[in-house]
Amino acid sequence: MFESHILSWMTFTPLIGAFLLLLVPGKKVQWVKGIAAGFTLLPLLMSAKLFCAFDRAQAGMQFVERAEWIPGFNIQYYMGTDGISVTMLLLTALLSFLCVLASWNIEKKVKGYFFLFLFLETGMMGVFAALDLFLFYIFWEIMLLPMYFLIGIWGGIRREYAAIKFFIYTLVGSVFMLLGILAIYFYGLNPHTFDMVALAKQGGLLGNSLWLGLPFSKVVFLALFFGFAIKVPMFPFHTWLPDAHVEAPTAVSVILAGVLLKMGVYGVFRICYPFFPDAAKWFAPALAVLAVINIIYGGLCAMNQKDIKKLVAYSSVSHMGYCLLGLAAMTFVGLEGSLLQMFTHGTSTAMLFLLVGVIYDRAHTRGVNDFGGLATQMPVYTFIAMIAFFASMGLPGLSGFISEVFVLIGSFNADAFFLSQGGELVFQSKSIFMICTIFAALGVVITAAYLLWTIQRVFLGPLPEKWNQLQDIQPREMVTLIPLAFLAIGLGIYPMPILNLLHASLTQLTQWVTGL
Amino acid sequence: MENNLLLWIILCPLISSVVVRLFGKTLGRKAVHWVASGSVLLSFALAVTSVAQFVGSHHIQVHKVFLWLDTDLFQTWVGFQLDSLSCLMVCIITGVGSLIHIYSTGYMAHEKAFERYFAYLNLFMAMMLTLVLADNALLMFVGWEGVGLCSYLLIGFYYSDHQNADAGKKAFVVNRVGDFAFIIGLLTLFWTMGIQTGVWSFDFQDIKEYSWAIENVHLFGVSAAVFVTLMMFIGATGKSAQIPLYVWLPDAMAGPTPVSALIHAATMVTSGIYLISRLSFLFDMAPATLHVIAWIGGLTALFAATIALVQNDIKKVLAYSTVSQLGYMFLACGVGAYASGMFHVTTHAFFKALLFLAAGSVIHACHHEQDMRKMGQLKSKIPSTYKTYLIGAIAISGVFPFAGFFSKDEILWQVWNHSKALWIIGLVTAGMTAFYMFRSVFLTFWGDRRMDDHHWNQVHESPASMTAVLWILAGLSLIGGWVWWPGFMQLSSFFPHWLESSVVVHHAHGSHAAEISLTLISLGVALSGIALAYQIYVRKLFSTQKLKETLSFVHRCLEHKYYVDEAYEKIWVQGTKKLSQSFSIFDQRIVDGVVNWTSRALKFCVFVMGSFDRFVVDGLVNLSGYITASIGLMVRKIQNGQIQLYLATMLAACGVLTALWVKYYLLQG
Amino acid sequence: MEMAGLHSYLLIAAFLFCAGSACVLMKRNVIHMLMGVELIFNASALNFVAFSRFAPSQLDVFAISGQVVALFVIVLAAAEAAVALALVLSLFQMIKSSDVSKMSSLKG
Amino acid sequence: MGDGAVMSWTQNNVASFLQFWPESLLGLSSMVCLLGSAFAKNKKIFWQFLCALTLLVYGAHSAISLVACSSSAKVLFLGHLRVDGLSYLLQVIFALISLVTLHLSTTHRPSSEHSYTDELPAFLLVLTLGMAMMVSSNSLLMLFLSVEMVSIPSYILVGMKRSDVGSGEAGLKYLLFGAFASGLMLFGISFLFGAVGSVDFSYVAGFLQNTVFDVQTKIFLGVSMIFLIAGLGYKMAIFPSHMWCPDVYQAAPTPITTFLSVGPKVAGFALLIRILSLYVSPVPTPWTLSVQALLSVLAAVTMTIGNVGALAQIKMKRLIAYSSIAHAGYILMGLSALNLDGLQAAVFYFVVYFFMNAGVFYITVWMENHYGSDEIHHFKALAEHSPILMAVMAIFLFSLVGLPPFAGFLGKFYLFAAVVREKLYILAIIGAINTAISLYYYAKILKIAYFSQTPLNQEDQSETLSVGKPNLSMAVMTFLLAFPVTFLILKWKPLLTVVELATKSILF
Amino acid sequence: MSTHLHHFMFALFACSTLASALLVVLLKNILHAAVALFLCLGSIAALYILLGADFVGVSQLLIYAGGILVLLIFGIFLTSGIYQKKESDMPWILKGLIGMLTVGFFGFLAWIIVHVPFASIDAPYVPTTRALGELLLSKYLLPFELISLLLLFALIGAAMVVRKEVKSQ
Repeated sequence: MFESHILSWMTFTPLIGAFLLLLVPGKKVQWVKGIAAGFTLLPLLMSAKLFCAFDRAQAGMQFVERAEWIPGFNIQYYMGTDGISVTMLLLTALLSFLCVLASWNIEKKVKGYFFLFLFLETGMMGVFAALDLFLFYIFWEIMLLPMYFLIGIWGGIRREYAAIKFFIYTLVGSVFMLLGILAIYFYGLNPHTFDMVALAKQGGLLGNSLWLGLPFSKVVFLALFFGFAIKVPMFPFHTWLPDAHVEAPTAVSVILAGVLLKMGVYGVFRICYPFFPDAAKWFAPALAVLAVINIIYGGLCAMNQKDIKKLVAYSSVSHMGYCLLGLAAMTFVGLEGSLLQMFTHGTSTAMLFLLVGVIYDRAHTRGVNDFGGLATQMPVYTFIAMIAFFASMGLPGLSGFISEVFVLIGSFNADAFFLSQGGELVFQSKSIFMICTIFAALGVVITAAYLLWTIQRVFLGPLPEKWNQLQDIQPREMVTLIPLAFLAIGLGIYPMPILNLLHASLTQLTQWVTGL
Repeated sequence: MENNLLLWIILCPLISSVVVRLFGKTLGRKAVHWVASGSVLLSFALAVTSVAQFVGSHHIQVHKVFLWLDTDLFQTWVGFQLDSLSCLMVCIITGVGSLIHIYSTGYMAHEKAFERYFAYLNLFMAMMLTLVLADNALLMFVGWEGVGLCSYLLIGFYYSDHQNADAGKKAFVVNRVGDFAFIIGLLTLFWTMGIQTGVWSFDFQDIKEYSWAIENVHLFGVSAAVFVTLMMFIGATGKSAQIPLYVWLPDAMAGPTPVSALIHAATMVTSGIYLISRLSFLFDMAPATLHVIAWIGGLTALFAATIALVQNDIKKVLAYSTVSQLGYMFLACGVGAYASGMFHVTTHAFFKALLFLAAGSVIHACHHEQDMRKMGQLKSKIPSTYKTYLIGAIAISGVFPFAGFFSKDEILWQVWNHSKALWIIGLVTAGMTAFYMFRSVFLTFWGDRRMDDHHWNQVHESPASMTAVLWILAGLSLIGGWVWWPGFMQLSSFFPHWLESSVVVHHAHGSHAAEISLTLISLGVALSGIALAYQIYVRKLFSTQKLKETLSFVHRCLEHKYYVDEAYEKIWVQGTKKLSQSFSIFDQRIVDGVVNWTSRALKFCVFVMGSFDRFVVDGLVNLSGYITASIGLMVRKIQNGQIQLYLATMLAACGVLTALWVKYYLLQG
Repeated sequence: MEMAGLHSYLLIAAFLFCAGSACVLMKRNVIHMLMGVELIFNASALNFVAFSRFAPSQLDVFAISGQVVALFVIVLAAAEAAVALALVLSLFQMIKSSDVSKMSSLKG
Repeated sequence: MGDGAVMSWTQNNVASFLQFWPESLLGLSSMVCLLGSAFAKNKKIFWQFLCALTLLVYGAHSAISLVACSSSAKVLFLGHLRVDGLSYLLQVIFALISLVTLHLSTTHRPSSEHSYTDELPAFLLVLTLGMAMMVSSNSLLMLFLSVEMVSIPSYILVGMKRSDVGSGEAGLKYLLFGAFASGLMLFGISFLFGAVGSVDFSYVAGFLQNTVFDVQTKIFLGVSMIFLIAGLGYKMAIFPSHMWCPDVYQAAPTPITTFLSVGPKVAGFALLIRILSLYVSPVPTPWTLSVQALLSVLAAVTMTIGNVGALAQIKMKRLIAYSSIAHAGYILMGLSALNLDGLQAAVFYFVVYFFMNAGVFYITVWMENHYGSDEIHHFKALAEHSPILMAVMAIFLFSLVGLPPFAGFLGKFYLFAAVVREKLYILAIIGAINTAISLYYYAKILKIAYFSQTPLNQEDQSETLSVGKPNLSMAVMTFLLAFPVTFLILKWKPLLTVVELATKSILF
Repeated sequence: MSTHLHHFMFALFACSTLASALLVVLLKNILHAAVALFLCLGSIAALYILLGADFVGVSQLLIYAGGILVLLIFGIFLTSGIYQKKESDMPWILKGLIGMLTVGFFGFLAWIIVHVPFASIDAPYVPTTRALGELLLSKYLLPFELISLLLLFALIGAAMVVRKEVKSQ
């Protein structure tokens, strides 16, 4: 009973918690926090159960729940998970719990904060678990509302601007997505359906029909992709991200970078690619170029930032470029790297944001140049920060390395695949992927440069007078960081637990997409 | 042959590293010393055992620990292998490493952050061992980057000084540039080999077996073999401090001296040569690359040697000397003499470690004074250090029968067979090496006392833990070369035969007479270098001051290391920063600007709509008023009634809509 | 085209309509504008009556339905005029003008 | 014309009157209220009660009829009325919006100073009757008459606010605009009548759809349709007849604005649906496509004007005016699909729109009660004072944007679905962009309420302190309205069934 | 009525309708315009009678000319319109634009009207009063009832609007 509904439980437990919170008097801050922590811990425990019970050998959907919702439109309550989404569910559950802990020192409107936070978790879980396009879209949009308020109310100085920017950007993307979804519904399969699994199985939707002289499948692909690309965020739609990350409170930045960005890539995996393999192939070389721009451009922009949080935000732009490159490659290894990068970036960047939050709580500044020599004053903090920085840098032995190397291997191979496919591509270049990969690998150098420069300016050098009162990291903060640090190291050494989850589903997806 | 010890060779220092880092402060200094050094000694013991097993079984020792990466394309294990090449490296690393750990217990006796030091040093050992023991290129890359990380951490060990932190960063970033090329080379190899043979693997065994396939593939206008090896060589130049990526090594002297000895002299910097030797079969397929390697190596050797001539910091002299010696090794590799290169690696590990440690002992004695101009006459105060340093200097200068002689001579002999020009470069470098090494000996230990009394009285010989290590290394520097005698000596040479199983060994051809004469020439050059140094710095035959003035331009050039650092700073560092600034501005102004402009444009539309009266209607009114006035009619203040505007608009819109509709639809259909 | 035929009436109605529109759109006095509205209503009524005579339905019982509509139009026009005048007077008490151009307190 | 015919007509009329009792009740009750409020002023509460009771009875009857109604429509009064599911459904909405208006007028503090509230019950009843006639009118005469029946009392209501220049001015403007527009519509009707020769809808439809016209007649019919739509458009506030909307909404008493923003608009759309079903046959022909193109252009322009116009507004009612224009555009977008989906989507949207718009007005009235004006910056004080009600406001606003999980999303989803199904992608894209634009001004309200850091000004602060608890009945009503807006997503099947029932008898 | 007389009468009233309608637009003095409107409405009534709609024609005279117009003139008096000889004027450019708009509109309508081939039949003249009376009470009973209700509300409403102003003074 429980196991067959585990996804619903995971999704809606936080919501139950949220409404329970409403019953608690606002003055009882500890109760509020306790309930929030409890109701994010439950999904985490369930996700552990999910991790154990997940059948690694099965490619299809597991833990499927299906119920008629609106028969007229053939809308279903259809939840399920496969290798592609299960890792994201785990990540979401983990980060949500850690973020509640990280939000412990919120003082303003505590109840509202945690209410929205729990609400947000429901939205995120739902996105990863939904298998009905309609349901997916609803969860996708539901997330926006709490996010808007979380940034807007508990954010920094320019929070109004950041919140509305985030909101409008994502909404623009998602309305186009909605149109795409409707087009798929009406012209995808007969009888009309929102069933993502059935649509994916069918593949090659919309056939060769034209719209205004353009191939319709490509137009719909691009409409959907646009919605996802904004979320990723892909150059040139990324500018909401630095603002939103900088202004958002720490935990929200973590969720933004750790989970929300992944939804964009996840959407491409789940919807764009299997539904429109041909359009995907046609677009892939352009995507590769955009991905490389993301990597290089994000890295260089990060280098110039004076605000640590903004720097980390731009580094996310850069790192998500690897996800996109892996996607573009359309080879098994590339896709696997992309998925793994989603997970590893989720952990490493979450660490970075948490770390920035720790220092901001103490020093009330995030200027890179305001600091220096913290290694002397806060040795433990520095030690953990180093792990995060190096994991983010993709140092071998830490988690980021494996995903990046997978992406590079995958995309390096991709030219051959595309040449063998022939057909119509955006660029007719024989070695576009190889060149892209070379530039992407160059991104590793840039990443190292700006991260090391940051380390140097923040942690090394002489300690300024004004910081010699700074406290080292507290146990509560350690609790939020240590699990992530363990993941960063553990997955670098032994990534198979995650890779095993992906394997079967990804093999199937690759077959659908490439037809090989 | 399965051998579980291999993992433990690495795990010993790794576990110790973790333990020391996390619990070092609680354990206390003594315990940390014991744990850290003990673990490395244990590792050494295990290494020796494994080597013995290897020798005994004549089989490569392997240990597949667990499946690391598993995709549908390839599988990579965390696996280790011990063949003759790695035997050599492992012995050097654990052996020299143990010695340096022991030395460090004395050298770092007063360091506050001792646990950090030993943890990182241990971690370095683990990483270096991973590098040499890895049975596949990806795992090797883990070690490859790992040693870079440790190097970074240890160079910046005294991080509260910005310069040191800077040096660490520089080392890491420059290494990353090399790594970038390395990974590209690796990917190309992987991909080309896979496409050609269907074997998708990073395992060295597979690469060795199937890499023949890449020779005939063309990439970017050259053979894939050339491209791959070139990229890997660039990777090697990063790690092994060759032109153009050598700049980090001199700066890396910012770290504690034992670190310089271990990482920046004996082990890590030689991993480039290790890489080339490991893949020697590949490099053999790419003569063009070899050519490049030889010239880069030769030029680096000469170039660094010239810089070393004028350095006053004792560690800087050794650093440039290291760069120069590494150039020598690449020179050897470039002419196909991988084994000779490895031989030099071995001997160099002994004598350069010795030199660094002795220099460290000097510095330790002089209370962290590194400038040779402020030393002098120290031989009486610190005799052991002096003697061992002298042995090291003789060894590096290539004087028979010290270790350096054999390796250097072997290289020069191989080079002679390959290219005379390179041979001359090598020879000149050898002379310079002898000169500047003895310059440092004379400046430091001989001549006048240039130290004030107060300091002079505090100079003391280092503790036994340090001097003992020095003596052991001195011994090795003496006998280390006796495993590969010059061909004309007709003695059995153990070294090349040992390596034959894992490295391509080309035997030099040529008459004994030629070999003998060349040996004598090089010996002569070395001795004359020493003599020259003696004349200048002890006998004061000419004033160095005068020499400086006469050759002021050259001297300035050398003193500023040919301005390479400055140029790099200008071009790369500032260039990147400028680029990043302009990207950042582009991001704010253009990319984000488009969005903000759109919203502004929208707001402007709204504004226009909102003030439609003011601008359009009133404008029209004013315009008509103006015209009316100008034609002399009565001017009145005229106002507008909005409702009529609304209605007129409505009627007009109806008319226009109807007309358009009729035209485009009704008359069409 | 017959002189006193349907087309002529329709053209007269169209002219009335346009004249009424012009009146509404151009005149500043509200009452004058209302006169224009009356012209417009009359135009329509004339159309109805004309159609009911010249182009009656096949069902002859409805032959004069156009006239009925015209009657209703006339009555409605009366009702509207009454309300309009009431509003004009009420507003006149406040702004002392029946000039529509003075009525522009609502902007935004 | 024989006496027999007259006799049978009379019998038919008598029979119709028997089925017409709820409407008759409205009419009678409105007269009673009118006279009562004229002569027994101090019994205001009684007339309000009577009005509410009548509306409740009427609404309940319509609701029951809707659920119980058989598939076929009832034709009453010799074809003047055609009462079908759509009429019933919309009658329920009209009754509800009139009730809401009545309730708001009793709680609206600025209103209580004006005695228009005396006559409001009577006028509301007659307006409800008028709207009921609009949605079920089945002849050209009834079309015009019912529109006037809604217009004329509305002019009076808008203009009756004593000693307020704005109100009088708005009333007069509304009248002038309405008169001109109905003149235009009447002219169009006369053309249609001329082409067909009958006023009866069933006859008109049969004639239009079964006759093959030459081009000239087609143009003539086209002109009649455009005039009709343009004239009727002022009820719905669609381009090009939308311009009165901001002025009138702003100046009218807020309860009346509430009424105008839902009642006549929805009635106008219902009438538009009836008219379109006259002109357009279920089978797509070039003519149908051209009507589709026309409607698409109107929809696109309308929603763009509404959304862009709303961006710069600082007064809530003016903002809602523009927003209601935009929503008219969305509904028209759905209708322009000219298929059953679009029709159902539009009807679905009527219901949803009633709930969210009425909800927004409740909060606005509540704010006006406290701060005496409808400027948006007061929302900040409101959020401080009563966070829960402001949170409900957020729900309504998000629903207006069309964000899930609120009901507005479902409405918009169906609209877009209809459009996409008809492959009007460009229209859909314009709609999508408009949705994004609309977010900006709705979110601006929330931004002001929640995010702004500037402390409350003195005046607001003292107001906040002085004002006591919110009116209980208002709070209850607000939550009642918010409930379906929030939870419809969980199960909207029943509403969909109702909408299907309502649209079953309409053919496109 | 002979055809010629009919034609003559039509021409006469048509011309007077058009001319007086034009005068309503062109006259600046509102009272003069009211007189022109009276003429126009009367001519239209005559046209109605020519069209065989005797009852409508008479109603037109009674309600329009006798009722509405008087109402308007009262309005003019009450708003002191007679003292204000000329109303404030629109700039001539706007006037020109609106004029062009309306003339264009007329052209458009005329073009359409002229081109539509109406199936025109000439029905016999019959008295319509009785028929109309029967229709209003049978076929058009509902509209008849509704319009009476509407009139009631319009008149009482109008009275209320004005009354309040009187009271408030």
